[in-house]
Amino acid sequence: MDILAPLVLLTPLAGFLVNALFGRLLPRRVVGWVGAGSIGLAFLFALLIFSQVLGGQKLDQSYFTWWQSGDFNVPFNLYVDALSTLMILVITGVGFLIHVYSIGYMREDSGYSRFFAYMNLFVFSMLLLVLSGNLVWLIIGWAGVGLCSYLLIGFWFERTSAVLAARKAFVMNTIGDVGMVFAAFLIFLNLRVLDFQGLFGRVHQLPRGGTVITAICLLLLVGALAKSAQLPLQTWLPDAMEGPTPVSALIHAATMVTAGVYLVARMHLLYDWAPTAAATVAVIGGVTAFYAATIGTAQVDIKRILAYSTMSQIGYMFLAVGIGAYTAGMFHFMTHAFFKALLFLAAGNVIHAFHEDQDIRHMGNVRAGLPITFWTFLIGTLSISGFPLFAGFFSKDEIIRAALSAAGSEFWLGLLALITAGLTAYYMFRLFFIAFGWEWLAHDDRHLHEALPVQTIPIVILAAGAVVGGYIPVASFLTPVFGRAVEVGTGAFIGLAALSVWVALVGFALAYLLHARRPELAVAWRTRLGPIHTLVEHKYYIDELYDRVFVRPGLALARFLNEVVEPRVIDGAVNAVADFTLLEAREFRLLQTGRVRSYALVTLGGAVGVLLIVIWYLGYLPWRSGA
Amino acid sequence: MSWYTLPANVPWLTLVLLLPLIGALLVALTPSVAVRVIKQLGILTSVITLALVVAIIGGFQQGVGNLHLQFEEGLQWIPSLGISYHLGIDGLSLFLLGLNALLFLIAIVVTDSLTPRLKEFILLLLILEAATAGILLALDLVLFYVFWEAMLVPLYFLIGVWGEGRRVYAAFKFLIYTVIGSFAMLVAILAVAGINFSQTGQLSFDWTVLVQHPAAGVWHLPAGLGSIGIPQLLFFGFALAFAIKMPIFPLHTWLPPAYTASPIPVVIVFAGLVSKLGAYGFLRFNLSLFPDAAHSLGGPLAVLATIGILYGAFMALVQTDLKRLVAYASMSHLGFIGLGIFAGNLLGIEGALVQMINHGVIIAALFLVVGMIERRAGTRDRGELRGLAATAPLFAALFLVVSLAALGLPGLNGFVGEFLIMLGAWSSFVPLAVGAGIGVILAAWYVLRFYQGSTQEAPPQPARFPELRLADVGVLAPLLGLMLVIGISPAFFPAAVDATVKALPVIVR
Amino acid sequence: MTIDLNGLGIDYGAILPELIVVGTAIVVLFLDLVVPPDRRGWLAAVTVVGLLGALAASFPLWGQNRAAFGDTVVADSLAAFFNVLLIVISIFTALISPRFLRALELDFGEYYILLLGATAGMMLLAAATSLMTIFLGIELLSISLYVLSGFARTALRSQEAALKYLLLGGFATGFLLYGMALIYGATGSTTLRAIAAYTTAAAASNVLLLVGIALLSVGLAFKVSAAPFHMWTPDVYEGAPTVVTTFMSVATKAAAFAAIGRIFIATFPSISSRWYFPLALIAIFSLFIGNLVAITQDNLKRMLAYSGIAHAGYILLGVLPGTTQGFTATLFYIAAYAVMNFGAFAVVTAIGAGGEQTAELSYWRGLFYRRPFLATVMTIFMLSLAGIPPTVGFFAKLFVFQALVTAQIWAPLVVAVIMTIVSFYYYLRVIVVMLAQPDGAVTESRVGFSTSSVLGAAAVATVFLGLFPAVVLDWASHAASLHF
Amino acid sequence: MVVGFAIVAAWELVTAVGVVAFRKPMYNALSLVANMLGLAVLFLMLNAQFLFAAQIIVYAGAVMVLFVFIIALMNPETDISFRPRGTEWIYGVVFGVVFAALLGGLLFNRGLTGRTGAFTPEVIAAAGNVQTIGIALYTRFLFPVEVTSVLLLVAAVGAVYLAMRRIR
Amino acid sequence: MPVPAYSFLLLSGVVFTLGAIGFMVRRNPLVVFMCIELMLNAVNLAFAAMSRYLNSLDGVVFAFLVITVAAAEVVVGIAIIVQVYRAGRQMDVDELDLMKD
Repeated sequence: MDILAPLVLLTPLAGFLVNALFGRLLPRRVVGWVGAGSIGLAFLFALLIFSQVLGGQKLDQSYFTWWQSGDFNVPFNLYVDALSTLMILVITGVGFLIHVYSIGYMREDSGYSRFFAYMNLFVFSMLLLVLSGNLVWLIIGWAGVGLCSYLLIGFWFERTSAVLAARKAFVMNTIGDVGMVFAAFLIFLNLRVLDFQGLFGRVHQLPRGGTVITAICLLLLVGALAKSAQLPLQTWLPDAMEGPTPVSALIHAATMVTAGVYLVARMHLLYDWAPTAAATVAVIGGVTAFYAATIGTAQVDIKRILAYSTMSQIGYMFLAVGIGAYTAGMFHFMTHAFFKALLFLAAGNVIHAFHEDQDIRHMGNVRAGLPITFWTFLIGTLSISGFPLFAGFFSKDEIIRAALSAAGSEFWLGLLALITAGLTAYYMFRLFFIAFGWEWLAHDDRHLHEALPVQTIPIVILAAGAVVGGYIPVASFLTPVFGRAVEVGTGAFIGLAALSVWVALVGFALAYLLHARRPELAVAWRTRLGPIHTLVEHKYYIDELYDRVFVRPGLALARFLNEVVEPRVIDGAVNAVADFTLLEAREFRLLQTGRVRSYALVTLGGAVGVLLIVIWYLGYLPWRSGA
Repeated sequence: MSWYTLPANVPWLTLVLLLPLIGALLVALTPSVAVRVIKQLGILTSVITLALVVAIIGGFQQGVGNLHLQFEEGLQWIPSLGISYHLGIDGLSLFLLGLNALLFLIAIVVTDSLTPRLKEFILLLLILEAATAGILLALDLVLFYVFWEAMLVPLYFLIGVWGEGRRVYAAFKFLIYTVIGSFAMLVAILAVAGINFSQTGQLSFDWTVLVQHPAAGVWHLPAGLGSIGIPQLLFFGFALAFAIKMPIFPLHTWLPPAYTASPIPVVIVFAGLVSKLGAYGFLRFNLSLFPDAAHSLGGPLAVLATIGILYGAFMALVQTDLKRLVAYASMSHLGFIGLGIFAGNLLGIEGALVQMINHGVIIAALFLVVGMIERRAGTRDRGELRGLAATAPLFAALFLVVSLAALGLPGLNGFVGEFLIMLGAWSSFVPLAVGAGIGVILAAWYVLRFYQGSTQEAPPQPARFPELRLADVGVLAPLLGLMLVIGISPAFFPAAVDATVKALPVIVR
Repeated sequence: MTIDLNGLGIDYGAILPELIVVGTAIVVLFLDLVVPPDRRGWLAAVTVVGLLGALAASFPLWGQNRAAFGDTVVADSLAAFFNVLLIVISIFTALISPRFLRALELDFGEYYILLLGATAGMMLLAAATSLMTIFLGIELLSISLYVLSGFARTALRSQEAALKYLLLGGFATGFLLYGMALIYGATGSTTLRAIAAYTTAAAASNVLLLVGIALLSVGLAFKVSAAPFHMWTPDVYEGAPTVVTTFMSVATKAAAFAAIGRIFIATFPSISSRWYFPLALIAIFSLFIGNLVAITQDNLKRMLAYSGIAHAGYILLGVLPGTTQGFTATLFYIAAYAVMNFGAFAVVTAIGAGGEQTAELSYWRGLFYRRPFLATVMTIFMLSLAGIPPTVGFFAKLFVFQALVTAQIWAPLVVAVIMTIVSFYYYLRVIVVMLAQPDGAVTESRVGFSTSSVLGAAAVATVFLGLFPAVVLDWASHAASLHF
Repeated sequence: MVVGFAIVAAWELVTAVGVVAFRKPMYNALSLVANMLGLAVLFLMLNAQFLFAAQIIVYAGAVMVLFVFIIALMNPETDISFRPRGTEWIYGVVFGVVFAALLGGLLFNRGLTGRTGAFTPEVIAAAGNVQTIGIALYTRFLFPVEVTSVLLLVAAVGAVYLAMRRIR
Repeated sequence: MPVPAYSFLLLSGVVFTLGAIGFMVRRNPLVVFMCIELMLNAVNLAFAAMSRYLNSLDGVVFAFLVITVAAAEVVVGIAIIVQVYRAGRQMDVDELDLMKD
């Protein structure tokens, strides 16, 4: 296993190197298969690791030293347990499918090799993130995925909008990175360790719920929020949809954005030790879930809707890990990876079919043109909406149940989650009915074509996952990490399940009524709740708020410094001294009149001065007694 | 590194000083029309020097020698005043010496053969290399001062003669600033020796001697104006020189004009190396000779350094001239170095040390990039540059790596230094570390504005920004290599400097 | 009555160098009658030979302490030090003179006679230990220099310089003499030894003595052109033939400082508290005025004149502590100043073989490309004057500053430091001008062999002493140990 | 004695003022002569016959005659106005007065503190004034006198060079 | 009753100052030169008086030297003045300001 773990890492890296260095020389198909193949290989290694982990093995192996001075000793070590295994399986597995899909999806693009290089680099960083055995290397992977997300969002760098979106994503992620770095500082300065083993061993030296541990957890949370696009650092994710659709599927749905969840789960010992921080996680998760869902109801860009739903689903996961239901959180992470990747890829097909038009109102009649896409998308929708027996049903239910079954504030979060479930069903089916509607829409002259098999096959596989994923016994697999999940009585189980199903049905019914059956009602309603609707449509104006509060003042300050402080104040003082010197020089110069008599005058003056000093010494002057 | 041991009876460090001078002599003897010969001579000299320095670094052994100094050479110079020719190298100067050799090689390589009066240009560069090497090697305060001043002259001419724009103004401003500082240092040097003389009865300017008896005492101002600690006073004398050279806010206003006026080869060594010499001086003298003062005055200086980080970052945000932008970026980075130094603890100082190397590498690379842009696009104005990546993807890729290193992306070298520095700062003064963190975020902002603004978005039609030639890549390659190596596996660094830094009086106290 | 010549210390060996110099002057005087006008270069040769003889005769004086002629003159290390210095300067001057004089059609034998006379006066001044001999030495060198300044008889500027120098010199001599008179009245004797013996700490309140010292210092400060008694310097330096300026700008200062050392440090140590303050003020004034006004100069000769005023201030700083260490620094500084300033003026001379306007800075544009050798050595001298290592000028300043620090004299030190910073401006300005792109080619005559060798020697010395100052420093410290 | 001194002193002051104040250079010269003669008288009072002689011969005799000749030679009646341009002269007078005041104030009522020597008037009278001086000049002060000779030589050379018209 | 020494000193001082003032007031170089002579005379007076009151010969000798030197100086000085006169027909020191700042 101490060989396998590096292999998992190195194969994508190799793919990256090949594509980055020689990609422009290689034929396209080679590039594509190198990119996808390296991930596939990694997936195989991951499976091997999985088998060994099932056998109860773990790994904490140090490979080389990163920095060693005093007791600050940071090695490069890999840490493999059930949690990281689950992560690498999903990353490589889903990642492989998406790579394969990309072979078809990106075939037209000029930056073909660049794309695969970035994607492989991303997978490498992501694996590094989840395999790293200490905080420093976790941060390195953390920043690596941020970088790749930046690169891929700005993949079409000739689009200004893409460039800006990429910059936004990077800066916000940097905020998160800094937070994590600070958390690492606090950990090291208080526990003198940075690797997980030592950390988990010493956590309990800190006072439970004390300031330090809470601060650590909150700072880590900052990182998690930035990466997972949770309130208040969520604004970059919708813009991130500027990237190619496979990117949205892999990075901004399945894997990277869930890194925050992974972080909290990985650090669960710390969060267990800091209840306040954990509660914060839960609250943020719940609120974000609801917040994003509401926005989702009012968007018309298909990818943005999916983005908000991602945000919302991750909110669920945060809620889960926040209330200590780590297994549930990771479970939902897995299923979400399946159906969200599915949804995005399917959406990608549709977008292609509609010539890069992403407005759902311009779409329709997909079933005729893209049958596979249509049915798989439907599966994904059902799964995310939590319809019984679909994957999403189980995972989401577990979270809601955990929340509701807990006493105190979590209960209200549970209710919120329940309502969100309804909203989810509503906006997903709204999307479905409008975009994939039965009846022909405005322009009927279009001949839609189904995507290539290389694109559809991965979707089908994912669809299978979205259906059966719910039956995978993740909980028991993760038990060595999180211990037993709380068992609930069958009665409660049935009751809550029924409840959530009903909620989902309500959402579905509403969507059907407003967007399939009687669209005019939708118009009427929109006008009725005009202000609320605009508020939601504009994402609660949070982007504008940040722009006004942070960006513009920052630039204004910079300009002020550049145009006033530097030249006038600081340099002004310096120049003033110089000018004064020159002035003095000119004045002294005036003495030199060229006339002998004035020279003699000065000389005599000097003599007088010297005599005065003598007199001063002799004490004839009042202000000094003779010495 | 102690991969091997070099024969002891060879004056290695003197060779490091002499080689560039010999090269300069040869250049001086070549007729100025033989341009290629002159340039090749320069390259040859700096290559040999680099090889020698690498050999020395390889032969350096961790924690060996009196005060961990190795390759020591001592000769009487002015016996009656206790001034001696004393060279030595330890963890503080080891890698800077390597950086010195590397950057001068790059500078000479990128020198355009069409430069007017190439002969004098190369000549001065080589002399400058000798002077900077001397600064790093000198262990006698007067000797150090001699090199410190000698460095000014070539720089002054390189800027004042071969510069662009308001070059004389810039050169003179730089000169006066520096001279103000260095004379303060001169007085302090004399006072240190004098105090040591009154304490021990031995008149000596030797660092190894002075570091044994840190100055103490209090100076009572006349007319009962209170009293000042003499160590603090001397500390200030040295600090002024080094703070101006670094520069530390608000003593930085010479920097933008000087960097902007300098030709690219000069600004590479100027920004890449000379600014670091100030930081080196802080470590070598302020923290060693006046540990107590370093503790009492470290705080204020650290505050200034942090202000410098943020100030430089904000200024860089709104510059349109790329050179100016990089100049302020450099100032911001140097703020980090200062912060690490004044944190005054092991990690902070080691972070500062490694960050010195990183900064040298990164800033040199950034200025190289600026030079390439200017040579190809004919302008340095950010407003006129768009979409260079469209026609020069390779250029964009390398530029990207440099930018990422500059904004301290984890996994590249910038992160290593900033991480350790902020960690050190955090354990000394938390708010400043937070300020530095904000600086990191701002860095991401302005670097991306710089990188994206110039390489991305739709290129002007027709896009005609030529792709890099192999030579350009060859020049950037070693820097990029260092960025990756130091970023991924910097363990060799503490392995070499740990003992020295641990032995610094400021840490021992 | 009988006259016994014993105990009068009649000892011609002690003044052998001076005698040789004077003898050479007389020889030249007679040769001048026979040498054909176009062969006057020979006179220079003879002068140099004679001076070399004097140089040889000076070395034996090293390490001795021979008071001669009733304590009016002494042969000791200090005298030897200055003999060597002055003779070398004078040899160099003689070497660079012929070309210049021929260019200005001034090559008359009297030049060398007066040069030797001035040299003799300076050597005498350096060896003088009595008010009389000091006065006579000053007069001897002054009168020679009056004439030399006006040596270009047809050039009005030269004449004006001579007249200004003469009148103001006489004026200053008046003060000098009055001071001597008062000192004599206060102590009853004119030999420094007796005065020193008579001056105890109690003399600190002796009015006559103090006033005498005050007026005496006025006279001496005038000779070293220290502010505010410097007014004559710029005009005379500018007007006098450049080669003469070259000579007097360094030699006069050096000799006068020898006298200053003997008077203040050797004779009046017991009342140093009395002369410290005025001298400090004079030094500070010189530093201020010299450095500041030099900034505004566009004529190189004037600029160097002001820089000379400033350097007088630096040299004076070394006297302030009144210690051997301080005076050592002074002596080293004088030597350094002699080398570098002579070099600087010699370059002006070499250029000036063309005509008058050549001292205008604008004329020096792009000199590096017209006359690389001259420009290079000029650069070295400028850097040295500015005090940038590795040149002798740096160590000169370093030693002076160190003396001040050791003596804990802070205020003048601070002024000196600040003014040094100012000085960088005008010294480096010259270099930049020389490096600037030349506008229009100017045809130049070649530098003669003797001139270029002198310049080369000066430049090499400037750098060499900047690298290895120890030797000269030891000599200086040996020569500086004065006592009666 | 005192009376004599007072008279001569007054004479000195008057003539000195004359040197400064007369408009015509010739008058200045003549009053300088007068001043020098008065000084000679003072030398006599001070029992310095040798100086008396020297003063008369060298100064009043040679030097002033030279002055007068030169004036006559090149300065016809076209005289430069006495009052200089500018205001320096006022400061000059002021400074001068201050200087005189300081000097006077410092010197007033001060005895000579110097060690008195052996050459009392009696001794000198016994040996004869001029002899005493002469012997002193060629014994104790031999060296200064020799230097003076050199000085005269150089001065002569210089003066001749400047004065004679010669083209190479 | 003998004349006190300081009276001679005072007299010499005043004459000296008068000479100095003259130097700054007059413009004819010859007259200025005379003023210098006046100052030297004052010095001589001081020397003579002192040597008288101190019973030592140095003063007298010194005065003698001063006289001699002054004579020499006058010769040179007058030569220069004549030369200036020839070169520039200038008998006014104020007109001699070719060189100034």
